[in-house]
Amino acid sequence: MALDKPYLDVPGTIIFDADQSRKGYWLNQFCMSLMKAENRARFKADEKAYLDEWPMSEEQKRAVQARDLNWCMRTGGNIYFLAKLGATDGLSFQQMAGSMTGMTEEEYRNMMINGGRAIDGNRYVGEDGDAQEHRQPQGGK
Amino acid sequence: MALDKPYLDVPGTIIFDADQSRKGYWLNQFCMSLMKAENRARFKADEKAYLDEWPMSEEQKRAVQARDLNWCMRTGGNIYFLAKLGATDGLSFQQMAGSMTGMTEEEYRNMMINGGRAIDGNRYVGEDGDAQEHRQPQGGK
Amino acid sequence: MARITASVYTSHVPAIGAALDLGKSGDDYWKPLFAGYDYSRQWMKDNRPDVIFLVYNDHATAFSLDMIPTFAIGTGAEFAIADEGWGQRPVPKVVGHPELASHIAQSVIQDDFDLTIVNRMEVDHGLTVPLSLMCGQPDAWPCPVIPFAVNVVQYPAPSGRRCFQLGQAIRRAVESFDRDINVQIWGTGGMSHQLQGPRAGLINREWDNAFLDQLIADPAAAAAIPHIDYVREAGSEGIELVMWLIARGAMADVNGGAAPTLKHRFYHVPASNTAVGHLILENS
Amino acid sequence: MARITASVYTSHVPAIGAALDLGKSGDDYWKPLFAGYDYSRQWMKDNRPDVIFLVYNDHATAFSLDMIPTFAIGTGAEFAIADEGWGQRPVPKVVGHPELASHIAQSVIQDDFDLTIVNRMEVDHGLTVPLSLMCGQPDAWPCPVIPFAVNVVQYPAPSGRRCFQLGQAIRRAVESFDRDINVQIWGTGGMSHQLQGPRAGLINREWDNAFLDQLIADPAAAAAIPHIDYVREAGSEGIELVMWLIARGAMADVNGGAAPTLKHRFYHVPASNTAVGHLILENS
Ligand SMILES: [Fe+3]
Ligand SMILES: [Fe+3]
Repeated sequence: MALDKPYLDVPGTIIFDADQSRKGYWLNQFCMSLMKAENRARFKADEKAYLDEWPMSEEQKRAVQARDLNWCMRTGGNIYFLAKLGATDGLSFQQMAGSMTGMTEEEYRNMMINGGRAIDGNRYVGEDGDAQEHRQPQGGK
Repeated sequence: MALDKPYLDVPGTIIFDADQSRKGYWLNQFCMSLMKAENRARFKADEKAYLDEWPMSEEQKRAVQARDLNWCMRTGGNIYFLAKLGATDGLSFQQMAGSMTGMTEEEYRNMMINGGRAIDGNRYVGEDGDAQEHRQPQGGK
Repeated sequence: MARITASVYTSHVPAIGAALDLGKSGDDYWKPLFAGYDYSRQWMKDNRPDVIFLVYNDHATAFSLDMIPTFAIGTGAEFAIADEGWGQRPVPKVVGHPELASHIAQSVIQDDFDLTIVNRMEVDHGLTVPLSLMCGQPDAWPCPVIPFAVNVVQYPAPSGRRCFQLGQAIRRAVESFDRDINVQIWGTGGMSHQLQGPRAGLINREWDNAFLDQLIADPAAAAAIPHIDYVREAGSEGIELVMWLIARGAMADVNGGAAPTLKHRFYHVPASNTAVGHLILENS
Repeated sequence: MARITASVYTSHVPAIGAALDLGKSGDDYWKPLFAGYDYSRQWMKDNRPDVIFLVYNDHATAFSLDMIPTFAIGTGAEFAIADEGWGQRPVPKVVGHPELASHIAQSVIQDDFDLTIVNRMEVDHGLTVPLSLMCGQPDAWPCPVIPFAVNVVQYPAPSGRRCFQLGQAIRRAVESFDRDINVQIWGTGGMSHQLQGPRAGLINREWDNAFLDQLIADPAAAAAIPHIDYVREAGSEGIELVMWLIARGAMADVNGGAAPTLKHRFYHVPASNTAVGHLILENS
C-alpha cells in the first residue's frame, strides 16, 4: 500500500487509518445507526434482520453477533463507532475495552484501579510486555 | 459587527458572509430541499403550505413567493441556493441572473452576447456604471 | 512513482452541460464555445491519464449550510451525479480512486492542510461540466476522478496563496505514491462572472486575459491577488478562479522544474452569464 | 477588545459523566476524582467567562465516516446533546456564540487554517463532560460555548505543531473581536488511555506528568512531539492530547507575553480506562 504507516510496530493496537476506514465503512455506519433508540430496539428484536439491511460482509456480521470487538476491529471497526454497539447492550466503555484484553471484567477493573497496564515491554512489537501476542490468550490483535 | 468586511464598497453586490448566512439559514435550507423531485412537486402544489413547514421569516416567504431574487438575497439568500428555486420553475441561470438587473430577459441576453456588463464605473460604489444604485430601476441591491 | 503530467483549467458553467445534454451544441450560440474544446477532446484521447484530480467547488449541492468545509477531498469509490433542481444530468457516474485520494489526504494533512475527508457525496455541474467539455459524451468517463471541493460559497474562500501552496503539497503527495501512474490535475470555475444583484452579467475581458497570462508565466504573482480584487474585477463569482491556483501550484516549475508547455489557450464570451477561459499546460 | 483570560485542560472520560448523572460521584471509586475538581468549580464561579471556546473531539457522534473534518468550528446558535447509545445525558443544551465563532472562523481561515464551518451538530461527552467537571450540575451552563472539534478518529490527526499554531491564530482572532469580553479556551481529551485491543488499559503515569510539566513550561517543545510518540507512550487514544496544544497556543506567553500562572494541577488514575489530567492556567 501507498500509505506510510509508522505505527505498525506498536503491539496489540490497530490504528484506524484510511485502509481500515475503507474496510470498515459499513460496519461503522451500522454502529452509528444505533444512536437512535428505535434502531436499537429494532436491532435487539432481530439482530440478523437488522444487520442484513446493511451492505456489510458476512464476516463483519458474525463478528458483531459474536460481540467480539477484536474481531470487529480486524474487519475495519473503530472503537468509537463500536461503542454504540456496546452501549446498546448496556455495557460501559470499561467493559468494552476489557473484553478485548483476554482478562475477566474484574481482572481488568482491578488492573485499572492498580494504575493500569504498564508501558514497559508494550512499546514495540517483540518486547515482552503483557499486551504482546505471545502473552495474550487470544493472540496479538 | 465584528467581522471585517472589505467588500461593502462593490456596487450591486451582496457578499454571502457569516452574517448573511445566519440571516438566510432557513431560506437557503428550504431552497436545498428542492433538489428532491417529490419536494418540488409538493412545493408547486401548494407553495404556502410547503413554505410554512420551514422556520423562515414571513418576509422571506413573501420574497420567495414573489420570486424576487434581490429581495431573497437581502434576507440572506445565496444565489447557489436560490438557483434551486429557479430550477423548480424551469428557469435557466441566465434568466435568474437577468431577473435581478432590472432588464428584460432579452435585454440581458443581448448584453451578454455583446460582451457582458462593462466593468468601468462598476468597481466602486459611487461611480457612474450601470450597476450603480442611481442607474437601476429597482435601486442598488 | 506517480507523476503529474499536465494541468487543465476550464470554466464549468451549468448551461454548457445543459447545451450538451439537450443536443444544442451545434447551435449558433454554442458552436464557437465547443469549437474551443475540439483540440482538448483530441488531446484527452492522446494523453489519457490514469487519474484526474479535479478541483472544483460545490454549488450548495453536497454541502448545505450545516457543514461548509474549506477543502474537501473525495476518498470514496464512486460519486453519484446530483439533481440540482433540473433533474440529474445524463452523464456517467464518477468512479473515484480511494487509494490515491487517501494517500494524498494523509500526506497533505501531515503537511498542515486541514482537509475534510469525504466518503459520500453527490457531485454537481462544477465537476461534471469540465468532464463533458474535455471528454464529450462517453458511456463512461475515461479514468477515475478524485473530486476536490473548495468552499467559495460562504465568505471567506481560502486565499489564492493558500490554494497555490496546497497545489505544491498535492504534487509532493502524488510523487510519493508508489505506483507508476499518470495524474492530471484540473482547476475549474471562473472566469469573470457575477450571478447576483444589479451587477449580474459583469464580464472583464482584460482582467481575465491578464490573469491567464500571469497564471501561465508568473503563477506566484497570480497567487498574490487578494480576494477583493477577484470580486471587484471579475464579479462576485469570479472568486472561483482561486481554484485554478491549486492546479497551477502542482506543476513542476513551481518547485524548480522546467516551465510547462502551453498546449492550448481559449477564451470566449459568453456562456450564459459567464466568460469561459481554458488552458492546457503540460509538464515537460 | 476581547481577550483570552485563561486556559483549562481536562480529560473528558464518558464514565465521569455517567457517574455524575447517576449520582455516584460520592462513591469511593469516584470521590478522589471529583475532589480534584473542587478547586476548579469554585474558580469557575469566581472567574466566570463570557464565552468558553471548547476544543474537543467528536467520538463518531456528529461526524460519521461520510465526512471527517480535521478542524470544525460550531457557529450555530445552539447545539443539542447527543444520544451516544446510552440515551441523552441529562445536561443543559449548549448555547453557542455565533458572532464570535464566525469572527474567529473568518479570521483563522484568512490566516491559512482550513476550517469546516458547522451550523448544526449534536455534541457528545467530549464537550459535555468537561463542562460538568468544571460547572457541576447547573440548570444552564454559565455562558455560551463555541464547540471546536478536532479529528482524532481517523489517522492522521493534525500534528501537535499545527494545533499549537492554530491556538496562536485563535488568540489573534479573539483579540481582534471588537467587544469587551472575557474568553476562556479549554483543551480536552487524554491523558494516557487505550480503548482497544490487547493493549487496552495502558496508563503511562511518568509520560503524562512529563507532558504536563512541558505543556506548562515549554509548550513549543510539547508541540514538537510526533504523532507516533503519543500512540506508543500514551496509548492509541492518548493522541487526544494534541487538542491541549490548541488551548496552550492561545496563551499570552507564546506571543511574547508573561508566563501564565498555574492555578491548579491534578492527576488521577483511573477513571474507567483513562488517566485523568487537569490544569488551569491564567494569563496575568
Ligand atoms: Fe461555479
Ligand atoms: Fe475522548
